[in-house]
Amino acid sequence: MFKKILIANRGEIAVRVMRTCREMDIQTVAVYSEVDAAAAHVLEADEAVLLGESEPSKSYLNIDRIIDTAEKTGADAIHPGYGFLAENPDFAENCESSGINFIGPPSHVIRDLGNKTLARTIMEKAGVPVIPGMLKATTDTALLCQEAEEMGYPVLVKAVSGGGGKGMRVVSAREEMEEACLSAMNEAKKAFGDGSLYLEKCLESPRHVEFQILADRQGNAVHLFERECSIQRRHQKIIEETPSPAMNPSLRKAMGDAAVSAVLASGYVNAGTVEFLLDRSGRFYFLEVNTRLQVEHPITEMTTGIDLVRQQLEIAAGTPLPFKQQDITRRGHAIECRIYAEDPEAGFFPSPGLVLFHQEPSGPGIRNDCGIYSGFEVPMEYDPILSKLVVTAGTREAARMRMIRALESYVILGIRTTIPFLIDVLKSPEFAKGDTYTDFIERHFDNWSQNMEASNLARIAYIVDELTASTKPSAGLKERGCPTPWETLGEWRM
Amino acid sequence: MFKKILIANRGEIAVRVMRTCREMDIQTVAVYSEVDAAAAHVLEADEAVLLGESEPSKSYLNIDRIIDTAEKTGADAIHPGYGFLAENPDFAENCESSGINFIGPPSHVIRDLGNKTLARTIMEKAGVPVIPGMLKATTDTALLCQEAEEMGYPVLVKAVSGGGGKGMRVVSAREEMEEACLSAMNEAKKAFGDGSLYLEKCLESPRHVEFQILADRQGNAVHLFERECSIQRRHQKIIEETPSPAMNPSLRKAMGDAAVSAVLASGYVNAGTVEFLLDRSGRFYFLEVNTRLQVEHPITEMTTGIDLVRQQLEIAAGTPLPFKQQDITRRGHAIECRIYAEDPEAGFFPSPGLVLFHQEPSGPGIRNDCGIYSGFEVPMEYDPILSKLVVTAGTREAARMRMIRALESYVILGIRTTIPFLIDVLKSPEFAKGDTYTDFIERHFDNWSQNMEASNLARIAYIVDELTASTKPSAGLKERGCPTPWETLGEWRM
Amino acid sequence: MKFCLKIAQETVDVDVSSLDGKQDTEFTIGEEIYHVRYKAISDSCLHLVVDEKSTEVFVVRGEQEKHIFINGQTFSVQDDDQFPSRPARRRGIEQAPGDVTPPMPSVVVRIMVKEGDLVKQGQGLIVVTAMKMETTLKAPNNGRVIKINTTVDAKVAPGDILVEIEKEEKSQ
Amino acid sequence: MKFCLKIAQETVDVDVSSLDGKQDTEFTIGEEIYHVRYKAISDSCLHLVVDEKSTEVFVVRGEQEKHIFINGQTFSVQDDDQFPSRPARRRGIEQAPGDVTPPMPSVVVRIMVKEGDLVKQGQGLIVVTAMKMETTLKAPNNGRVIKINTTVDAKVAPGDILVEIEKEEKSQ
Repeated sequence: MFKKILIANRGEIAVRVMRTCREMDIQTVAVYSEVDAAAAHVLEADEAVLLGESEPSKSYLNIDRIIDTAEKTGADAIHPGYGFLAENPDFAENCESSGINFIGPPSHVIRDLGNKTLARTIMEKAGVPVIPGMLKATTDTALLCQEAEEMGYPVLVKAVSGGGGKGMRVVSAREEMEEACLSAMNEAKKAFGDGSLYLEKCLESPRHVEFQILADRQGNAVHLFERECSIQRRHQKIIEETPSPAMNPSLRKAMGDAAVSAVLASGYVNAGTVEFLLDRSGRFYFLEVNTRLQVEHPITEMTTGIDLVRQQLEIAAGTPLPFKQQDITRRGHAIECRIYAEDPEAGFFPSPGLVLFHQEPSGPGIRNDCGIYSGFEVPMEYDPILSKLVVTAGTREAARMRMIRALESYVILGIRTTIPFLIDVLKSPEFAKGDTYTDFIERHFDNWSQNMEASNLARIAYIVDELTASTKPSAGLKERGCPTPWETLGEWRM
Repeated sequence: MFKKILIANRGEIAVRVMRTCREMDIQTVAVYSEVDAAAAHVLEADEAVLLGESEPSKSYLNIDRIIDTAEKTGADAIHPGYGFLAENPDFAENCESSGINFIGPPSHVIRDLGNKTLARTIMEKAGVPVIPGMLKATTDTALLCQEAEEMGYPVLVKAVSGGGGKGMRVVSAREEMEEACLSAMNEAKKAFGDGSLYLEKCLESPRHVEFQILADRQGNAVHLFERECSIQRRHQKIIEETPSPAMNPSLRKAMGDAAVSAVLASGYVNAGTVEFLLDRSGRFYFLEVNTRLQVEHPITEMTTGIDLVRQQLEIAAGTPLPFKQQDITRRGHAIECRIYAEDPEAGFFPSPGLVLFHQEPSGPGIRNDCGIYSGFEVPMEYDPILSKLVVTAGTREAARMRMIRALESYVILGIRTTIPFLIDVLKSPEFAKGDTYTDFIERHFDNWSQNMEASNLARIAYIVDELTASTKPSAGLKERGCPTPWETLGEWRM
Repeated sequence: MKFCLKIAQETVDVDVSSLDGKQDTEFTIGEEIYHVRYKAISDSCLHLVVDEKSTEVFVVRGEQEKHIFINGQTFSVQDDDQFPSRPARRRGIEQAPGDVTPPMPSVVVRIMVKEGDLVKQGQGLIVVTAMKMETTLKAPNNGRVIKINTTVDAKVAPGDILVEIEKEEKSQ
Repeated sequence: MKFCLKIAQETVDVDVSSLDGKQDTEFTIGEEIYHVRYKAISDSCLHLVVDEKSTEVFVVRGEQEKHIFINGQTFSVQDDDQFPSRPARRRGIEQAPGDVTPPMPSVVVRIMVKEGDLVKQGQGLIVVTAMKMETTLKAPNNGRVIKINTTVDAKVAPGDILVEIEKEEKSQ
């Protein structure tokens, strides 16, 4: 096994990877940007090395600097987390040629699967159902319009090297098509350096269902069941759960088999996720393979009892998988809520800034993978994810109630977060029934604002805070017999 | 289901029960003593009622006052937690006659099983192996000495209404017998109002292995596998785990069957624990039945996925068990460490007082059932348990490493705790091997003191704390350009 | 004692009186009367018993308001006696008409106008980015750009006036 | 700068010098030299990098010492410059010979002697209880009880002198 691992990431995912490393007696190296000198992952690591300025390209995306740091600190492997360089084939290739173990699939697999149309071709050959659409990308707008015409609207315009909703447009009518192509091309070119687009048939309010897979270097591959991630905003998942409320044993078997076929067909090694769309008639379609640890991996860990990061390290070190498909069981239900630094009342604007107070929920069946603390300044340079709150319980309903309790006791003050919004989603009858489709948020929570029922209680709290100010620890060791607030405040508040 | 439950307890167990209540949409009533006005369980509840003075007899043991409070607040059930009135048959009977649901077994079962010699008789009749010993208690010292002679030393002198090691003595030679009986009698009389003693054969360094059971009102009973609790100090458990390192499938089957027989023989209803001693040859002996939720119940919850408090409430409300024995599965390994307010370097003296700082460990597979917070004054009137740190992982070794990591990141400052001691126990080769017997602590950790390797680091930390004092949030909003500590401290520190 | 507290633009009078000179109090808010007992648990945590219902709330002081947490909801509460009005720095709701300020701490990506330009209401002026999300700041009204106070790559915060626009009668 | 710090009765000199006038420092403790960089994370939390090994430590100030947490271990560190010696209130290790003080905050359960009694070293004098555990306080030496400063049910704390015993030559 590795002796020392560099984690080429920040925040909650870097912390989470380090925890498993520590449990395996592996030393950890954190890397960080200037603005992250006091970030949680720096505090958690055994060593921490400054990469450079806060801009991602000068720090967390700086391949040379990261490989150089791994060599200087004597790290024998690099874990990329998710985001940043996790799905960058050049980074993986650089690791390979530097003799550093990249904890993820081989670079050529990342490259193949990162090309959306090539990935579609691989899957089609392996017999995995794909969404009707083009198998070759193009920058020719006229060709795209013609294909759309044949396919029939609505269509999905997608960037061949896309991700995170960037370079993606839903087009429901002919007259919007040309402009949508141009703007998607622009966005994709800027984000990924490649403006090529392709089309897919647009399904009507499908579910997003994905399968976690593990594949070792010996050619064994298994899936660890599905996750449903239909609750999304602008193609960003915000709530994930397992099992999917839409699943039955035969559909699970068919989709699981397809996921394993997808993995074997692409020569995949390490942990990955095969994403599908599931339509209302129970047909499913390959969407893409995420060639990394997924943000929502904890719900699979909590229901299967398998530490996915440990499996990633074991596979990267050459160990064969310790279980076969039939050995993997699942128990109970798990839900994850992503806690973002966003203001849900103001169009989910980012809300970076100083965390004045932070208190995590605790209790049976609760896990919080967290990258912040009281006094941490959430930087504006990176993703707005603060933490991932995960619960598990015996049934979906028990897990839902547990998540509500956990969210209601998760205190973050100073910046805006999505917590109050998430509570209302969890409490909604549609979520309770499991009616979760990718258009859930726009359909049910389009113009959400916080319930103001407790505002009088907030006013009372404000005043009680005034009345008790002198008695608090921060007021210092006061003399006994000091006047009550009724005496001191009373004079000027008539 | 109940609408409102009064929890007749305090601290972590009261908080833990309330959490399940909230997840079941049941209102909670906390009761508290004067010293506990700001205790964690008071903050967690929907309502809180002062019982009286801090002395247990005037508050948490005050049966009339508690029943009166349940009636006044409209609670339709009482959960007793563990300790205090949990195994008091008079309290259960009072609830029954007041029409309040006591969440636990019927009072007559508590009474029968609380009488150790009657319990032994019931078990013997049901074919459950009991430790060779007397079936009738007595206060006749001469008779006890004569029985000991026949049984052969060492013998165990036990109070018929004992518990928690009180009124219990190990006697290894004839000349100590009389005095041991007299002092045990005194202690038992004082603690339980009954000085009657009986003898049991004393096994040589056995393991303590217990089975969690659930029995419903319809006559169904199941076990939820074993817990090993051999790591004890003065007959108080400090570390528990499941599975037991000593267990194999046939032994587990035999002991599980015996536990269920014990339950059925006594007319048991609700959750309970059947305790056994397991000798080195694999023979097991009935010890006693704990007629309540056990302190260490979380390790069973984490490995079986079953919420025991929820099951307690369902059973008390008349719901039949939702599973049969063959439906109950277990996965992975779980360990619990009890965090006590005790000074392990000073003979485990209690260490009540102000918690200056408290930060819980977090991450995958960690649960902390906790009754304290930063700024809480741990009262001297009650049990020294502060929290129960529980971990689960795929294997015993992974769980052990996870527990070490969790303990190493559990910050409690201001009072002494057992954390550094627990770390050393977890790290010991004997614990790692699973060589866990009831004499583990006295054999391997008799005169423990904290490793001082990090003391220079502590000195560095002291000084850095001085150097940074002016830059901290508590120093207030300072003007920019203030002198560095090198300038301000330097003058008088030459 | 009287307080005058604002939450989400709604200012309400609150009257407080102690029933025992200590922690047993009565709050009058509009038509509602609340019986409240309280206890400070720590610097940031209060225990309130309002009409016998027990609640743990968290309160911290921000720049111009207190941030209050109650069962997963957060409230920003302002008291003009305590926090005298300053140039609004939040969400741009209260800035002078014609002033353009970012809704969040961010970095300027593009400036799409120059001083002297005539702009139409809703026209994009400046693109800022934070946390990988770009937002276009738009003209609040028709008018002429009289001043641009920022540059590309500058770090800006709510309340910073990035562009000043003078309403011009003739452009309407 | 020099500090003189005591942990568990062992006092050691520490010399600190800044290498850059800021957070890059060298600590000399006995024969050992440590290169240390540091950063205050919060009121109670420090990040130390000691010889390139990163550690998060927690420090809070007690009455006469600082309590320091490092990887699950806690240390009480005293600096006589900062905390001038006061009557010892901890563990009774340093009280005057002949004075009997409880090892922990506790309640007096029984008083087994009266003023004027002659006692032998190790003889039980007072039983106190805390957290359901009884402890017998014993005579530190042979002598005569000259004063009893407590009563049954009294709350007592370390440093409170419960019984004073005068050494008597004749009783030795």
